Amino acid sequence: MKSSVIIFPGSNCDRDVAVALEKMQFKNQMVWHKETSLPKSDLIVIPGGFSYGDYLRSGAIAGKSLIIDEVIKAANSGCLILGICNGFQILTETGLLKGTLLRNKNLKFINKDVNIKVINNKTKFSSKYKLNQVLKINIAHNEGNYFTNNNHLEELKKENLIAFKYCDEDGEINEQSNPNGAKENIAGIFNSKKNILGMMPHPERMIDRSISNTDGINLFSSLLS
Amino acid sequence: MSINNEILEKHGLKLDEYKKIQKLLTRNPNLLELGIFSAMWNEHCSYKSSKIHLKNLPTKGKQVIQGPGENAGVIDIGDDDAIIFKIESHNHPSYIEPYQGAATGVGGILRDVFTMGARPIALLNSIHFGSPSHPKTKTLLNGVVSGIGGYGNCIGIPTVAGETKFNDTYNENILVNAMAVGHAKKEKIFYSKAKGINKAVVYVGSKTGRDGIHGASMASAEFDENSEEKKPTVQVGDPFTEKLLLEACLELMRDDSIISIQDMGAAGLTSSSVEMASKGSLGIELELDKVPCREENMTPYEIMLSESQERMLIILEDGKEENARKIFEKWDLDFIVIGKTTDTKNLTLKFAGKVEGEIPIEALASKAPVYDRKWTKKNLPTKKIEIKKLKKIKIEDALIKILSSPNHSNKSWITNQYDQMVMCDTIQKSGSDAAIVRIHNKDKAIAVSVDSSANYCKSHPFTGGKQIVCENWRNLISVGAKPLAITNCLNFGNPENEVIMGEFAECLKGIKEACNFLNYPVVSGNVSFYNGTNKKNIFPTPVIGGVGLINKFTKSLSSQFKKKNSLIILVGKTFGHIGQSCFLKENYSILDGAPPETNLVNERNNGLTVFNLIEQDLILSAHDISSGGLITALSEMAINSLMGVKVSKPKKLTNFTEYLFGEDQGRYVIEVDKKGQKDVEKILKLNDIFYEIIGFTQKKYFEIEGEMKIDINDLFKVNNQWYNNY
Amino acid sequence: MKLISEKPYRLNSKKNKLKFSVTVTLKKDVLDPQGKVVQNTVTNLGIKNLKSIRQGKFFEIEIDENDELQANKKIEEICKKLLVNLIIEDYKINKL
Amino acid sequence: MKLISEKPYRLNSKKNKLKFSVTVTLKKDVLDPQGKVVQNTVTNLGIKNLKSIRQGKFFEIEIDENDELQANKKIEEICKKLLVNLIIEDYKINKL
Ligand SMILES: Nc1ncnc2c1ncn2[C@@H]1O[C@H](COP(=O)(O)OP(=O)(O)O)[C@@H](O)[C@H]1O
Ligand SMILES: [Mg+2]
Repeated sequence: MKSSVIIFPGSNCDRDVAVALEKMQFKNQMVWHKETSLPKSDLIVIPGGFSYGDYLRSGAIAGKSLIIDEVIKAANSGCLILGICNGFQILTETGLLKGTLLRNKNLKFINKDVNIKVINNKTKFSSKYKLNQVLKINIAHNEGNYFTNNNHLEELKKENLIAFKYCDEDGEINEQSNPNGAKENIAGIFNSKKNILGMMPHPERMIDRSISNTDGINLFSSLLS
Repeated sequence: MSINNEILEKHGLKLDEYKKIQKLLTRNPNLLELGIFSAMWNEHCSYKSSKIHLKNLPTKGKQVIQGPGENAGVIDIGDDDAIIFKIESHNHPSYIEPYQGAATGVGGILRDVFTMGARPIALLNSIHFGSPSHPKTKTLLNGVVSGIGGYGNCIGIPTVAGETKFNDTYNENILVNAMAVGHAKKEKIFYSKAKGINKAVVYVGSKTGRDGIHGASMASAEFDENSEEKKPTVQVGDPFTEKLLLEACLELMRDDSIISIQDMGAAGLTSSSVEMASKGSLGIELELDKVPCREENMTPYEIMLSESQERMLIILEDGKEENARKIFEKWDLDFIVIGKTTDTKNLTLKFAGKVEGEIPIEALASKAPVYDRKWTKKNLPTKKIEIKKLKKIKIEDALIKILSSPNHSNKSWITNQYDQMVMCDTIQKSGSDAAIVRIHNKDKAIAVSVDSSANYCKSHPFTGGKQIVCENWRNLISVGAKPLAITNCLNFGNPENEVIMGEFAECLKGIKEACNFLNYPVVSGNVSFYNGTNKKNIFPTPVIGGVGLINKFTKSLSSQFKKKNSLIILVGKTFGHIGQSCFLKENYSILDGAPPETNLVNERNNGLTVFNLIEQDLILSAHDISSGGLITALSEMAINSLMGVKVSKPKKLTNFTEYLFGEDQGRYVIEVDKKGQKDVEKILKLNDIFYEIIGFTQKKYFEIEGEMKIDINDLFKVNNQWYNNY
Repeated sequence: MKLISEKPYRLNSKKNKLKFSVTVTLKKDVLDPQGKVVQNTVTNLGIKNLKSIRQGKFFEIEIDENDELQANKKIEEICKKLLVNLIIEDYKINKL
Repeated sequence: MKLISEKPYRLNSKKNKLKFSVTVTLKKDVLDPQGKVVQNTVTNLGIKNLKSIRQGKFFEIEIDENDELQANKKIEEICKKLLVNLIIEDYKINKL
């Protein structure tokens, strides 16, 4: 399986994602944002970081970069796209995913391990997880407070497009287990064709027991199968 | 324009210093030249008050590749790997504008490390604030923490460790020290020494603005009439640009284009160009009208003294310019040849073709003033505090007082604002004795920690200086690392005051003695004097940043209890020293007595033995005992693991309170599996280590025989509430 | 009479709705990293003749107060105490 | 002669200086976490009668253009293409 990781000047999880992909036996390539064409890929990853310092709005400026047009084309022709953290923010700025990510409700950067629940495991990104499985995954962001209008929220629910929700250790989804104020504890969503996933938590940080746990592995292995 | 007293004063130059300038130049300097002298001769750049004392520090060792004198220190960690690290203060800017001050502090220290060819892999910080009840403290704390996070998170380097302390002494002068640690290949280390004549001097990075120009208000008044707009301004950091600069520099460093490279830190273009030329015994000529400027009509004076961030100076090999330019353009950064090296040994400054200033390099560097300031020695306080004469207090209450105090409360309110995991090599985050960061793609890791003990140092600087090096060393040992070398940030008051100068000299002697004994050399550092206001100086606060090596990171250790029913062993002898202790401070507001003495022989012996036990996989968890004594150390281990412990009363005992809260040095708590007891005791005995088996781990309760029993969750709450309620 | 009674009436009805805007901008010589990046991006988007963009903050504040002067004072206070970092920023208050 | 030569010069110098402000605010139904926190903080500072604070962005844009209409169009374009996220934000352009 071939993957590409897009590097913006301020990306800083690009290496981490590449390590994860290679560990999972993807044939991975790094793609600089000024490129005007993408190598043939089954999966495109937009990694975390601060693409352009997160100035203006996080992800806004990356959303105007040259390579993004290619990503949109690939997405429309069915290529799998994974946006993690800043990557999720960029995907919303390009319109590939609906909604937006506002400042965390406490206005502070948050880095910690949180629990998330698998809401839909019938997608190419999540088939190796069990439904309602509780994962422990690291988050690290300033703007992870997912917001969308009520129509879209209904659509997300009706079409089963919510990928993950923040929860507590026991899978309880409530306000205390919502780290950033995201609407209905949403931590990640799909587009309607389910070939695009945007998520705030960092699965690439959870593939190595010596630094964390291995709860992120199944996301990558789902993609492989 | 003639130079008068007022102008000298605004440049921080004394009259006899001015006379020395006239003599070195054999003429009067013009204003530009005076500004340059003032920047190079001030305390921050010249180390004029500290130099003769710093000279005595041990800086050598088998592990040292580069000691003090370069942008950062370099040590050998085996194979072809080197670690490059340094700590630096940003105290005054952070007090004026906490967010930007702290952020640019982080940015500055990162540049010192990647200038030498290292990819930064960890950030640390030591931050000291005034009393929490002081009206400014909360704003300063918030600003500093988000500034440190704002910069480190954005550039994508994990902030993995640090210390946060509150003490009235910093009410008017907080301390913000930032440390950066980088990894490089041994044969790919870059230095600032210029070589060769007629080599291109290249300016890269951000544009130059009127940021932080010393004495600029005065200077601009001299330059033109409508000067009110040209107020000196605070430096604003741009971590995004720094990230570009980092990547561009590392990319250029892959081949051999660079002769010499130097970041523009304090005194900007001035100190960077002088330093490169001085080290290479060369001259340097700059055409200042080529410097990319952010503002219109910037003068040579402003350009030379600007402290705009995210800039570097590079001397390139012939024929490498085009390739280098391509790299910087790829990263959208300015790349401009602004001058060349010369054989004149002068700093020559041109603007629009005209020479605006010319100063012999050595007048700015090696001939800068050096002072042997008067200092007085402080005697060891003799006052003994008798605990029996104090109001009786229950052990449980005393412990809770300590665990809920600002200084001992859990710091996750702070550390959750730092990305600790980016780069995916953080084996151990902050919260234990030292953070552990893996060398990418290798089995080995480094352990890092920063420490200080201002109260000890105030009470008796020599003992305090010695103690803090040992505490730092102990912190690295506790996680299973072999301590290799340190960097130090010496935060002191006004050196023109004999008592303060004495604190400095004595602290340094203490540091020296400990470093020598432990083979723990100083490879880099920074001095920050004049901390304080209106004759009120801060407590002497040397901050030690240590780096240790863990050959196999799988052997590293945390301070969390691992399993029920294992033995708790106290390594090292307990006398119950409570002078200057946290017990007295938090419970009686007493800050008195002598600090605990550190016996270096025991320190080394105990430490190396614990290290040995860890290497042999005989220890489940370990924690050094410091502020708050044995009981505090035990409760920290319990709280972090949510596992209980039961401690029994020792048989021979004078005073149980002193035993539990005393801050005797050189001690560790270790958790040992019962199966390993024999082996552990054998090794301890073999090495003549004093130890006591004091109890065992258990479920749920933190228990001291006959004194207290408290649910571990309650203890956790006590320890976790302060920041959230502040 | 009418005139006299009308005035206080109007003031009263306004009482619950004094609205101000505050714009906070970086002082002239202070680096504006955001503005810089935005400006480059606009230029890259092909928009010509752009001279400069500087970014600041904007606040809309409603206050329950019938005396405009009094309200203005309060806004000043909020600005100085919280909204504005006087060391690097300037601000302007406007009644809406 | 002097006067005549001075006028075009002045015009010319003005040409390069059309200046606009843009304020960008969150739409009414969008949660404003910043505004909310700021509002709480102000209340905690003891300032009474505050009804609401909403936070937005402010831009000062200078453009090299002598036709105001033309310039305005460009600013519109910049807003739509970059400065504003039309899904959640409204904007207002003012000539300065
Ligand atoms: N306390 C100290 N101990 C050892 N070396 C020091 C100390 N203070 C400064 N140095 C060394 O002096 C040199 C100059 O320091 P400094 O001016 O802080 O560097 P920079 O110009 O990079 O900011 C550095 O090599 C630094 O490591
Ligand atoms: Mg330096």
